[in-house]
Amino acid sequence: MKIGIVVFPGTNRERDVAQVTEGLLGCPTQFLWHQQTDLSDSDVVILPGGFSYGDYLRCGAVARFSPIMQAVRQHAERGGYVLGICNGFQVLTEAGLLPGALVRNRDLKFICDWVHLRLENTRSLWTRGYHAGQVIYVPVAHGEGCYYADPDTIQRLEDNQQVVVRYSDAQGECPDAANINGSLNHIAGICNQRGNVVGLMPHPENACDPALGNSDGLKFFEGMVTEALAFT
Amino acid sequence: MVLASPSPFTAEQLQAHRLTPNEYEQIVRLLDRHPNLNELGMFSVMWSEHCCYKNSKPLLRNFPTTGPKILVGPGENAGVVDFGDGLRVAFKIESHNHPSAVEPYQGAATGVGGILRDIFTMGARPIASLNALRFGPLDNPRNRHIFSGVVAGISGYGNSVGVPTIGGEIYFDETYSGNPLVNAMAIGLMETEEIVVSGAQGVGNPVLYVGSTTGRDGMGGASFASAELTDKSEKDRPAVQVGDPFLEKLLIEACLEAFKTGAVVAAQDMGAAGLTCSTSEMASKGGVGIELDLDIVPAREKGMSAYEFLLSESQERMLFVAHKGREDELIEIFHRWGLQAVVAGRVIAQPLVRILHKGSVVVEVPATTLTEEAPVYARAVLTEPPAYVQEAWNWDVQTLAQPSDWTEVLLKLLDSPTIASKKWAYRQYDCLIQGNSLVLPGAGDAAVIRLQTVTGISRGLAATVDCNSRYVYLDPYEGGKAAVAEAARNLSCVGAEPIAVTDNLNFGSPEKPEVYWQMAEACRGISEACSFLGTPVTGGNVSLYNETHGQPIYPTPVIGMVGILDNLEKHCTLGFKKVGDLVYLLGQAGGTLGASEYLKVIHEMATGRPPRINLTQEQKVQSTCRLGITQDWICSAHDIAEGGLLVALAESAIVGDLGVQVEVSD
Amino acid sequence: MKFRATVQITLRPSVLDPQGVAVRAGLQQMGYAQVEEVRVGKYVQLELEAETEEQARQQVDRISDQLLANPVIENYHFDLVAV
Amino acid sequence: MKFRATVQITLRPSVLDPQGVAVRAGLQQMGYAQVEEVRVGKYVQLELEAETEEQARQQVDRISDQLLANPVIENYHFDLVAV
Repeated sequence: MKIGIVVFPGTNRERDVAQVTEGLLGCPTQFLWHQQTDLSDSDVVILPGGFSYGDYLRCGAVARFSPIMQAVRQHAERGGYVLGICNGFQVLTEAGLLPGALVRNRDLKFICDWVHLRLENTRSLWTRGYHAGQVIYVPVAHGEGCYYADPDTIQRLEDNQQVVVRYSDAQGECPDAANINGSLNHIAGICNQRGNVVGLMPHPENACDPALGNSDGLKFFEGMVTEALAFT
Repeated sequence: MVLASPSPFTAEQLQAHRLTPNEYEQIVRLLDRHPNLNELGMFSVMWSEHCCYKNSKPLLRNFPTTGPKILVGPGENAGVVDFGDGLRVAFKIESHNHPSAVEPYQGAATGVGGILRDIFTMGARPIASLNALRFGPLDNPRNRHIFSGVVAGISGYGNSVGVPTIGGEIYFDETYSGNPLVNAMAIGLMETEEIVVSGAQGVGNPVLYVGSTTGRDGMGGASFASAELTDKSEKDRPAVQVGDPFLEKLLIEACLEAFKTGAVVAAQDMGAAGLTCSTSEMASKGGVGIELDLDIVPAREKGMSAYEFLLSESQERMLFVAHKGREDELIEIFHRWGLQAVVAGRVIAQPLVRILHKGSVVVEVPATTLTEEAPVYARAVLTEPPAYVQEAWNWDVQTLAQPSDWTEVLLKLLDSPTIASKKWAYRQYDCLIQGNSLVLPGAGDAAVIRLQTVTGISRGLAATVDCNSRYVYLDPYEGGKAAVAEAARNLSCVGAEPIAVTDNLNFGSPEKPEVYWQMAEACRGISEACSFLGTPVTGGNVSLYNETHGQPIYPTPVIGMVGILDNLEKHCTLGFKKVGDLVYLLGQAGGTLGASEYLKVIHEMATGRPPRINLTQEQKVQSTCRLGITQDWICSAHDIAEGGLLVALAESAIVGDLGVQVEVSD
Repeated sequence: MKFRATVQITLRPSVLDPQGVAVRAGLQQMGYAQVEEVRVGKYVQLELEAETEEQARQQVDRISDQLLANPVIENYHFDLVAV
Repeated sequence: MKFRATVQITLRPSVLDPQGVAVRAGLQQMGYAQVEEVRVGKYVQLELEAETEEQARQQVDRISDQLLANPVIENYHFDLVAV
């Protein structure tokens, strides 16, 4: 399973992801510069965290028009796997590959903190290692992470089980106090109808290395390795 | 011999340029002629305390600056320390106090941007930043506005540029009401074979201007009378620069890529006073000259005068000297990253700074006159402590009423902003990016991040910034020692061996005898403690004239210190871990209530003599603590600081989510 | 011909506008109780070359729709003047 | 009487506008080469009660100067209509 990590000017968490995919899991990983248009060499495309184009105007607003995004759209349409983390999720919604939008956090401040997430859809490549309802403890680091979509879209996401993870408390409940940024329905991550494109605001890649104290996020990436075995 | 011809400048112009009459005379003697207006502007900035340390140089001379692990000491853009196995760490601290009072967000943001450039200009990738902040009391809306703006600025810039903000300290006291302190510290890991120096070399080598375009920003507020600027109305000339973290992130990647080609001879960040400072310092450090043509410098605005070009403080700009013939190779790299890059001049044999504009020479002065020959003021130091100190030392603890309710006292202390949790602030900082953060803000007395060698060896780097300015105010000598001792203690509490210091000396006006006495005594204490504890000073920053309506702030010599953890698993945090664990006090109990937070918060008094530091005892306590951590005897360690033993116990209990029972025998 | 467009981008009424809420709270605190409603958005000023005003309008409209505003959460409206 | 004010807040001309620079680069990448200059600022819409238009104007001016704009680096201008 070959991993391609997209780098826009302003992306700044590409190495954090590579430390997991290649460092911990040994998957061949390469960085894809935003002007590239050929993704044939990557089975999985990851859009990592950062401030693409400085996040000026809107997070991901300018990145969406980079040459590589056309190739990412085609990769997704062919059924290829795409993961958008934080800024990557924002770019995917701006590009229309995922519904809705990420707006400013409810209390107007950047938040870097650890949160509980409840796994909702465990059929995707990324959440296959967890069981539905499982609660994991991973960090968030964003200023515009409040998920918004019109009521019909929200209804469709819930009906098709396209919500992948929700902000919850340690017991897996979803009181308002656990809604860290005001997202509708506590949504922290969603997938497209087909399930091959996933976007989430939290950073599982910063909770993988046991040497740093917490590895709840490692299973998130291990799905790719088991999938690779299924391929060979 | 002073020239017979009259000076072309009025007294107001000199005053606006913060040059005294005899400083002007010294310029005339050095040049053997009157300077023109552009040259006067350059001398005004290069002879400011910020650039030449004219008041503090005599006091800094006795800092210890060498040691087995010190690769680069004071004089370069940042200090560099050897962490073993090829790991070389660059670090430095710098202040942006005055701009942050004018525009808190941009003042703090550009402070972070500036200190990061000092790191990567050495060839190091920035891997962490810390900040030491001081504000007036939070019940005043103006102070709240400055505090929230500064935190948002550090968050906005640091998070976007992708460097984790892993630690720091925040104090609140009336003394900072009109004059907040924003000191930013940055740490980097060398990525180039050779450490990049700033001295220009090789006559004929091209001088490259790289990074952002140049505008008129940062001119309005600086020490320039409006007469010198073109007819731009005041409304259009902002006093503060606006930072662009997105462009800085590109600059980091482009510069590191450029350094690795080996085509760069020297590099320097355009910090305070941009082109003036970089051209003169690079020339004088290399013993050569630099000729630069302003017509080639990419400008953001039309019709800028030479004066404005030379003194503009636009952000995110660097000056390089490249090997002749390899400049295009470098220009290609910067253009690929979407950045400006032009050959704006060349290295010349005569040790001059020669600036061309619109085809004519507008500046031609020997470089060393700007950098080395600035005046140095060795002022007399008071032989007796000033009246306020003597009065404080006579304070008698017996006059103090015993509190009736100790619980009430503890709750009041824990509720005072200087002691209370700083999570409201550090929750806005991304402390996890780059994936190497181990001890996070609030978890330990110092921050710890992982360093990894190419061969897979991992080691810990611990960092902290510390200073109790009330101690320094009431006894500068002991206060200076205490700041160094506390920084070392915080590193030892996470299991790290203290290695080296960078300092940010924030003081009032040196022209006031009591302030100069505070400076001299604090520096004496700092150098004694640094020598004894084996933590040499590798550089730093001096910020003077921190006053409001003539009232100087408390003397605040902030100490930034880094330490080594050979074994990453053997690190320690401050929260209690298990029920039944025993609590030990290392070192003597007791001491004094003089200058304590208890006196300030409960009795609203800032008086008494602060505790005296016994450095031998300090060394023993710290090495015992470090040994205990490596032997796994110790599972949590916390330094006793503001609020004393009572608050330290409470903090360890709160962070550990456990209780503690202690008997105190008389 | 040179034109200057001023584009005003506002959040759709259905989208929570925390900035507007915060500004209104700030104004009330400062004693401006009579301010009832506050909405905060973006303001973009463009200078562009175009043959005719009509062409300029089309350009600005496409730019606003494609980049400047996100139709999921924002509305836009612009004015155009020849310079 | 009810009034609606639209306040446009822009960075001072000689202040670096990183957003404007990034948006212009994005537009050029999308093929809109004829866009020469982009400045991005804030847009605030207020609804307020006031006896007279004159009084409403004074209120909005003071509000803009004290809270909405940062006089150190921003200029503002506003329009007012009765609702």
